Amino acid sequence: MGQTQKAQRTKIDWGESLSANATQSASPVILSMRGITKRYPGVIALSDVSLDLRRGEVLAVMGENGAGKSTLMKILSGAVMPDMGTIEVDGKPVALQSIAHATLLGIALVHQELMLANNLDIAANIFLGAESARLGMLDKAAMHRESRKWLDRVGLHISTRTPAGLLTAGQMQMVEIAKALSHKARILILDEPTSSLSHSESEQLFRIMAELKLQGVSIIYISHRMEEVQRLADSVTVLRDGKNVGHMDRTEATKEKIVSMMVGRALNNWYPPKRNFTGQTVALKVENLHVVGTKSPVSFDVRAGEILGFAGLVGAGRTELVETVFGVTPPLGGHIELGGRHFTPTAPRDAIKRGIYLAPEDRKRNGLVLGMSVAKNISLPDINNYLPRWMLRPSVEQRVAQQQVDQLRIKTPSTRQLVGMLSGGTQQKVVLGKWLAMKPKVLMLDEPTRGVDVGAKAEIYRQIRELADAGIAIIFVSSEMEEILGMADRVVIMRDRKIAGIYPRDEVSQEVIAAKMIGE
Amino acid sequence: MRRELGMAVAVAVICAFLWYSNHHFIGQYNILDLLRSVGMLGILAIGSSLVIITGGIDLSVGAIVCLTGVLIAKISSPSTGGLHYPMWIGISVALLAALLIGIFQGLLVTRMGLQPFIVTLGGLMWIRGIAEVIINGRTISFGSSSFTNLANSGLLNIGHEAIFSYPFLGFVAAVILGGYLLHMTVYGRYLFAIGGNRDAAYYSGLPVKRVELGAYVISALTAGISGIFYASFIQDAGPTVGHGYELYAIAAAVIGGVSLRGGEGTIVGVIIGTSMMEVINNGITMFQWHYHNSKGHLRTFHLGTHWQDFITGAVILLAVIFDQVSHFVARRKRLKAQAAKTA
Amino acid sequence: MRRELGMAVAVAVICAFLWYSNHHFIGQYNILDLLRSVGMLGILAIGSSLVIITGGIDLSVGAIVCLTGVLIAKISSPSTGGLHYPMWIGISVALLAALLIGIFQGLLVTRMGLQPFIVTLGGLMWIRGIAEVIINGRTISFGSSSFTNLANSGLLNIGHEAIFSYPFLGFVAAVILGGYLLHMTVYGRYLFAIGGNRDAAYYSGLPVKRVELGAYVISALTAGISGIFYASFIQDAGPTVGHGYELYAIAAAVIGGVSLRGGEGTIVGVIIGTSMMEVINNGITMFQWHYHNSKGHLRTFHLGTHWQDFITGAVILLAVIFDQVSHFVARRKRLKAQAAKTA
Amino acid sequence: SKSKSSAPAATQTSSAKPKSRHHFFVVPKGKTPKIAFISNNTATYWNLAHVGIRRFEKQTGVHVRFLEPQNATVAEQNNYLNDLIADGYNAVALSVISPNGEVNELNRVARHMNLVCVDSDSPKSNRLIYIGTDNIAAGKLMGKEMVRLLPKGGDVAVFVGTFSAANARQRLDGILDVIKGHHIKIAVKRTDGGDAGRARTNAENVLTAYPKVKLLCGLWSYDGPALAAAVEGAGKQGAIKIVAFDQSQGTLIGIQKGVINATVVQNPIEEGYLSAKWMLRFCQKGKAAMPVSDIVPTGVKLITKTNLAAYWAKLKKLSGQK
Ligand SMILES: Nc1ncnc2c1ncn2[C@@H]1O[C@H](COP(=O)(O)OP(=O)(O)OP(=O)(O)O)[C@@H](O)[C@H]1O
Ligand SMILES: Nc1ncnc2c1ncn2[C@@H]1O[C@H](COP(=O)(O)OP(=O)(O)OP(=O)(O)O)[C@@H](O)[C@H]1O
Ligand SMILES: [Mg+2]
Ligand SMILES: [Mg+2]
Repeated sequence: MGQTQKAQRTKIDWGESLSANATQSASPVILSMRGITKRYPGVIALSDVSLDLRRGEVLAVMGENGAGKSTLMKILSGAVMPDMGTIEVDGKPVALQSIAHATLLGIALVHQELMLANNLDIAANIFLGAESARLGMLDKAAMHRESRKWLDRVGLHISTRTPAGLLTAGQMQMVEIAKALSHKARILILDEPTSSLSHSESEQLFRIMAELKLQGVSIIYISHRMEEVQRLADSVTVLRDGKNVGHMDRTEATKEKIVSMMVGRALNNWYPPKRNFTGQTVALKVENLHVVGTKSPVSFDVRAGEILGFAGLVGAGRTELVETVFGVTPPLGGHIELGGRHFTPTAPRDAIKRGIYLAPEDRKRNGLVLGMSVAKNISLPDINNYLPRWMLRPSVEQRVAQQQVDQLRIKTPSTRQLVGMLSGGTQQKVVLGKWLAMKPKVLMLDEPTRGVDVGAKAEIYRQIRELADAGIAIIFVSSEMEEILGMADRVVIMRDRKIAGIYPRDEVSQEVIAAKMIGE
Repeated sequence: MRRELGMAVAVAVICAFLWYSNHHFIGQYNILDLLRSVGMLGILAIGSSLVIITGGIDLSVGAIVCLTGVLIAKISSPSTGGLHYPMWIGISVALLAALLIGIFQGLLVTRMGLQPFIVTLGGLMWIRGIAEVIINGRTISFGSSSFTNLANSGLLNIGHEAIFSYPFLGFVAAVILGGYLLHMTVYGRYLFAIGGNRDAAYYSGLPVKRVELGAYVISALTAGISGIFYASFIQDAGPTVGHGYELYAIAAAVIGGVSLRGGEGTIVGVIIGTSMMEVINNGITMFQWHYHNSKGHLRTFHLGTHWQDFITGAVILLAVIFDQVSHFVARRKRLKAQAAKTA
Repeated sequence: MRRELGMAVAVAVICAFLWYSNHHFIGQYNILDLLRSVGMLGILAIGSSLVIITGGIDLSVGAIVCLTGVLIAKISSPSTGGLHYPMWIGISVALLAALLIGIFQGLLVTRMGLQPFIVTLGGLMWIRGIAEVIINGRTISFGSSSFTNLANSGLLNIGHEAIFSYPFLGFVAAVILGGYLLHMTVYGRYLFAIGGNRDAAYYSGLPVKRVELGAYVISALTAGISGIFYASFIQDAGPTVGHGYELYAIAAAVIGGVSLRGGEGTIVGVIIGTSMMEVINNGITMFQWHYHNSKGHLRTFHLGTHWQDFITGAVILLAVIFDQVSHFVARRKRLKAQAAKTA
Repeated sequence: SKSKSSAPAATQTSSAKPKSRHHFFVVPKGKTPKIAFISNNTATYWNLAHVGIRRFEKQTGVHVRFLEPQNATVAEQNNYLNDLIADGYNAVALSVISPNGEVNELNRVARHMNLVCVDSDSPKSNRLIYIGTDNIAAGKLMGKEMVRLLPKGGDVAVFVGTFSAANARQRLDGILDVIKGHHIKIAVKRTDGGDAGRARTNAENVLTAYPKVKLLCGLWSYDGPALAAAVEGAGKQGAIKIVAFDQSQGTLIGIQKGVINATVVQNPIEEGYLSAKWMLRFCQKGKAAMPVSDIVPTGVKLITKTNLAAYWAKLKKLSGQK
C-alpha cells in the first residue's frame, strides 16, 4: 500500500504530462493497418478497418462490445490471421505469421482476459515464451532477478516465486503488464487493462505509460472508461460493427462525440434521473456475517426498492461478501434476516429459494452456460418450478425467455441462440433476465457493467432503476465510482475486507469515497 | 442432430455394404442377434453417456458387469459353487451391489472432489477384484437354470426365435427412460447444464452434487442391468467377463456424438453409436467376398477375427475425424458464403 | 513436493511392513527384481506423465508395448515365425513404428483438434489390431536369442544376478532425461504452461501444437522402449502383451501427484508412484503371516493372487483420498489460524 | 482349460537320465520344503488341480503355495517366479504359457529351485520333468469324435481364445491329423481373446454367415458353454453338433441336455497331485528321484452322454462336493 499512498499524495496528473510530451504530428507513423477484414461464422468481426499509429503516441481504440477492437488487436499481435488487409511496420509491409513474429517486431499485447498459467510462478509467467535459457536449459535465477525488476516497475511487491493462481485479479493484471513491459516493445497494446485494476494500480499504470511515451514507445489503449481515454489519449479511433467510423485528435475528442460515434446516435442521459429514495421497509438485513478468511464480521441492511452501492478497491472484499450472502461459501458466523426470518445460507440454493439472487462478477465463468441457448439459460434456476414438474415444457420456457428478451431488449436473433455467440453486454442482460424471470426480492449485481460498452451500460442502468422502482432491493457492486454515485441511494465503502462506512449518497463526493477506500 | 444424421447414414451405408457382401446379414437370425448385442451394449452406453454428459467418465462399468454376473451365479446358480438361493435374490443382491458402488463412486467424485477418471480407474480394479475374491478365481455356470433364457427368449416368437429378445426390450426401455430423463425432464437439463458449466450451474442454485451423484448411480445401475443380461447370455460367470466393455461403451457414446468435454449428447446418438460398434463387430464375421482363384475355382474370402481390433479402432478414429472434417467444411462454406455476400 | 513426500512415506511404511512380514522382501534378489519392474513400468509412466501434464491422456501405450514386441519378434526372432534379420533392425523398426504412431496421434490431437481420450482409445484398438494382424494370432518366441538377456542382465554382476539390470538403467536414464526435460528446460516449462492454461500459452507465442505433438511422440517412444524391455522380459511376443498397462502407467503417475487436469507433476512423483504400484504388486506375493492352526502346527498365511486387483484398486483410491484429505486438513488449519489471528 | 502344453513327439521319448544341465535342490532333513504351484490363468480347471494338491497336503502335511496369474500373462508368471526365488522357495511347478519363449527365464529359475512343468511343457528348458496332458493326442481324440459325428463329412468351425497359445495349436494339429480324408473341412476359425461373451457372439455370427457349418468345436474350457448357448439360442440343438474341451460345469450340463455331443477332458486333479508329489520327492532325494522318463502323462478321456454320469459323479466325489 506504501506505493499507492505516495502516488495519491503527489497527485501528479499524468494525463497532462502525457499529452504535453506528445509531438504526434511530427513523429513518424510506425504502424499502419489497411483494409483489415476478419470473418467468423455468422459475424463479420472486422470489415476494411484501417489504423495508423505514430511513434510515442497513445492511441485509444473505442467501440461498443463486439465492435471488433480485441479482434483487431489480436491480428496485430499475430494471434489471429486476417482474411484480408495489409500491415506495415516502419513503412515496410509485414506478413504477421505468429505471435513470436509480432514479438520480434516489437509488438506486445496485454489481453482483455487474464492470461496467466495459474500453476506457474510469477517469474515463469513473465518470461513465458521468452525464457532465458542456455542450450535449452532454463536460467531460473536470471529470470527471477529480471522479473523482480519488472515487478518493482509496476509496483508489485510480492515474491516472484508466488504461483500466479494465488494472486488477485488486479495483481494478475499487473503481472501481465510487467510481462508486456519485459518484452521492451515499441508498440504496446493494452486491451481494457484497468477493468480489474484498483485506482492506485491504474495510476501506477498511467505513470508507466507516461515514461514509455517519453522513451518513444507507442501505445494502443482500449477502454470503456471515458475519463481514462480523455485523459490519456493523443488520438482516438472509433469502431462500430467492425468498421472505422472516425478518427480524431485529443482536442476534438469530447466524450459526447466519441459516444455518439460509438453508438451511432447521441446519448445524453447516462444515468436515470436522480430520485429521492425514502423507503423504510428493510428487505434484507445482514448481521455479523463472518466471511471466510476475513477478520471482522460485517453488518448492513438494504431496504425494499433501494439501490445500495458497494464501492471499494479491487480486493476490498465485495465479491466475497455478496457471494457469502448468496451462499457460495458458507459464512463462519452471523446470519441474514429476510422478511423477518433468520437464516444462514450454505449454498446458492438457499438464497435463491428465498428470493436473493446474484449476478456474479465473472459472468462467463459463473453466470452462464455458454453452450446453451438464451432460453435454457434464463430458465435454468427456475425450471424446476414450471408445471408440470415431471416434464419439460419448451413452449413455456420459450415464452418466459421471450418475455425477458423483450423487456430487457436483449439483442439476440432468437431465444434459441447459444449464449456463447452473444456479445458481452448482451450476455450480461441474459444473466439479468434469468433472475428477473423469478421475481427477485433482493438482487445483487457484482460489477454488472464490467466490460460492457456505454450504450449497453446506459440500458442496464435504466433497467436497474426500474427494478428498484418496482420495489426490489438492489445491491450494486462496482469499482467505478462514477457509476456508484450515479446509481446508488446509499453507498457502502469497503476497505481491507471490512465495511469502512455507509453513507447516504448526497453526503458523499467522489473525493470522500476515494479517500475512504484507501483509508485516509 | 447434424452429427447423428451423418453417423446414421454411415451405419446405413455399412449395413448396405454388408448386405451386398452377404445376404444373410439381413437374415432374420442375424438381425435378432444384432439387436440383442446392440441391446446389451446399448444399456451400458446409455448409463455411461449420462456421466459423460456431466463432464465425468465412468471406467468401472465393465467391472460392474463382471461383478453382477458373479454375484448372481454365486448366490443363485443351481450348479456347483452356487448357493442355490432363488434367482430373484441373486438378481436383487447384484443390483443392490451396483447401486452401492454407484453411490460410493458418486460420493467420492462429488463430496471428496476426486477426479472421476481416477475414482473409476480404481473402481475398475477393486470391483473386479471383489468379483475375483468372491468367485475365488473360478467360473460358475448357470447350468440349466431358467435364468439362461433371459437373453434368448423374449416377446413375439417366430419358431424358436423371439423377435424382441429381453436384452433388446431392456434396451428399448432404457432408451425410452433415458431419452425421457435426458431430454424431457429437469434432471436431464441439469445434467447438460452441469456438463456445460459446473460453476454456472452451482450459481444458478442447481443441486450440482446430487445431480452428479445420480449420474454415477444410474451408470452403475445400467451396468448392473447389462451385467444381468450378459451373464444370461454367456451362461457362465467368471472373473474375465466384461473386460474392456467400459471402453466399448465410451466409444459407442462418443461415436454417437456425446462429447467427452461434457454438456453434449443425445439418446438417438447413443443408439446410433452403439449400432455402429455392433454392426462392425458382426460385420467382421459376416463380410465375405467371392472371387475366382488362379485355377478358376470359386473361392470365398473372409476376414480373420484378428482384424477385429484394428477395424474397430479405425472406425472409431474415422468417425471422429469425419465429424471434425464435416465441421470444418461447414464452417469454411459459411465463411465463403458470407464473403460472397459482402463482396 | 508435499504430496510426493506423503506418498514416499506411505511407500516406505508399506515396505517396512512387508519386510517385517517377510525378510526376503529386502533380500538382494527381490530388490533387483523390484527395481527391474519399477524400471519397465516407470519408463512408460514418465512418457504418459508428459502427456498428462499438457492436459491430455495417452491410452495407447499398452498397445504400443505390444506392437513393439511383435515387430521385434517378427523381424528378428531366430525362432519359427521370425524373419531372422539382425536384432538391431527389428529394434529400429519397432522404435520407428512407435515414433510414427506418436506423430500420427499427436497430429490428430493437435492439428485436427480431436480429443486425446478418443484418439488414443482408437489407438489402443487399432495398434493392438496391427500387432494381431502381423502375428496372425500366433506368438513368436525370442527363443535362445541373446535379446532375452536384455531384461535379465546389466551392470555389476553378483553371481548370476546383475545389480543394475538394463531395464532399471533405462529407467534411470529416462528419469534423468525426463527430469531434465521437464524441470530444467524451456520445453518442460512449455508443457506445464500448456497444461496450466492453453490460451495463455498460445498468446505468449508458444508453439503449442508442436510442444503437444512432442509430448505424444515422447510418450509413444517411451512406450516403444518399455516395450523392448517387456519383450525381452517375457521372451515372447503375442497379442495380449501390455494389456491394460496404460492404466497402470496413468495410475502410477496420478499416485505420484501428476494431475489429470494438467499442469502439475514431478519426475520424483512419478518415481514414487511407480514404486507404489510395483511394491504393492510384489507385496501381494511376498506378504506372509505365520500362525498356529487349531492343531498347533505352524502355518503360513499367504494372500491369494485373486486379491491383486482388489488391493491395487483400493491402494489407488486410498492414495488419492489420502491426498485430498491432507489437502482439506491443511486448508482447514490455515483458515483456523486466520480466524485465531482475528479473535 | 486354457492350459497350454507343448510336447512334440520327439521329446516324448527323450532319455530320463539327468543331464548335466539339470539342477537339484535338496532340503535338509527336518526342514519343511517350500514348494509352489503356478497356473497359467484363473480358469475353473485349476480348481480341480487344487483338489489334487489338497489331497497331497493332507497326506504329507507339506503346504503348497498356489499362484494364479489373474490376466494369464507371461509377465505375471515371471513376476511370481522372481518373487518365489526371492522368497527362498525350493521347488515350483509351472504351467508354461510360452513354451519356447520362456526357455531362458525357466533356466534361470531352474538354477534356484527344482523346476517342474505341469499341464504345459517347455521341453527345451532345464525343467526336470513334465506332468500333464499330451495335447496332440487330445486333439486326435476330438478329431475322431468329429469323424464319428459327421459320417458324411461337412464343414466345421473352430473357436478358441487365441491360437497364439501352444495348446490351441496342438489340439488343432491333432484334429487336422485325424479328419484328413474324411471330407471334413475346417471352414472357419474364430478367436475371442478370452471373452466368453465374444465367444458366443462369434458362434452366433458363424451360424448365420456359414450355413454349411455342421459342427462347432471349442478348444478352450469356456468355449463349450458359449457354443452351447449360441446353438440353444438359435434353436438348433441336435442339428448343429458341438465338440468341446475340458470339464467345465457348463460343458457337462450341455452334454446332459444333449446340446454338446462330446468333450475331451484332461486330468487336472492328477496334475495337481502328481506335480506336488514329484516336487517333494526332488526336494527330499534330489537327483536320485529322477524318473526313467521325464514325461509323466496324466491322460485324456472322451466324455459323451453315455459315460457322463459316472464321470461326473467321480468328479464331484473327488472335489469334495455333495
Ligand atoms: N473466435 C471467435 N469466433 C467467433 N466469433 C468471434 C471470435 N472472436 C470474436 N468474435 C466475434 O467478433 C466480434 C468482435 O469481437 P471483439 O472481441 O473483437 O469485440 P470487442 O470490440 O473487443 O468487444 P468488447 O468491448 O466486448 O471486448 C464479436 O461479434 C465476437 O462475437
Ligand atoms: N478464491 C480465492 N482464494 C484466495 N483468496 C481469494 C479468493 N478470492 C478472493 N480472494 C481474496 O479475497 C480478497 C477479497 O477479494 P474480492 O474478490 O472479494 O474483492 P472485490 O472487492 O470484489 O474486488 P474485485 O474487484 O477484485 O472483485 C482479496 O484479497 C483476494 O485476494
Ligand atoms: Mg474486447
Ligand atoms: Mg469483485
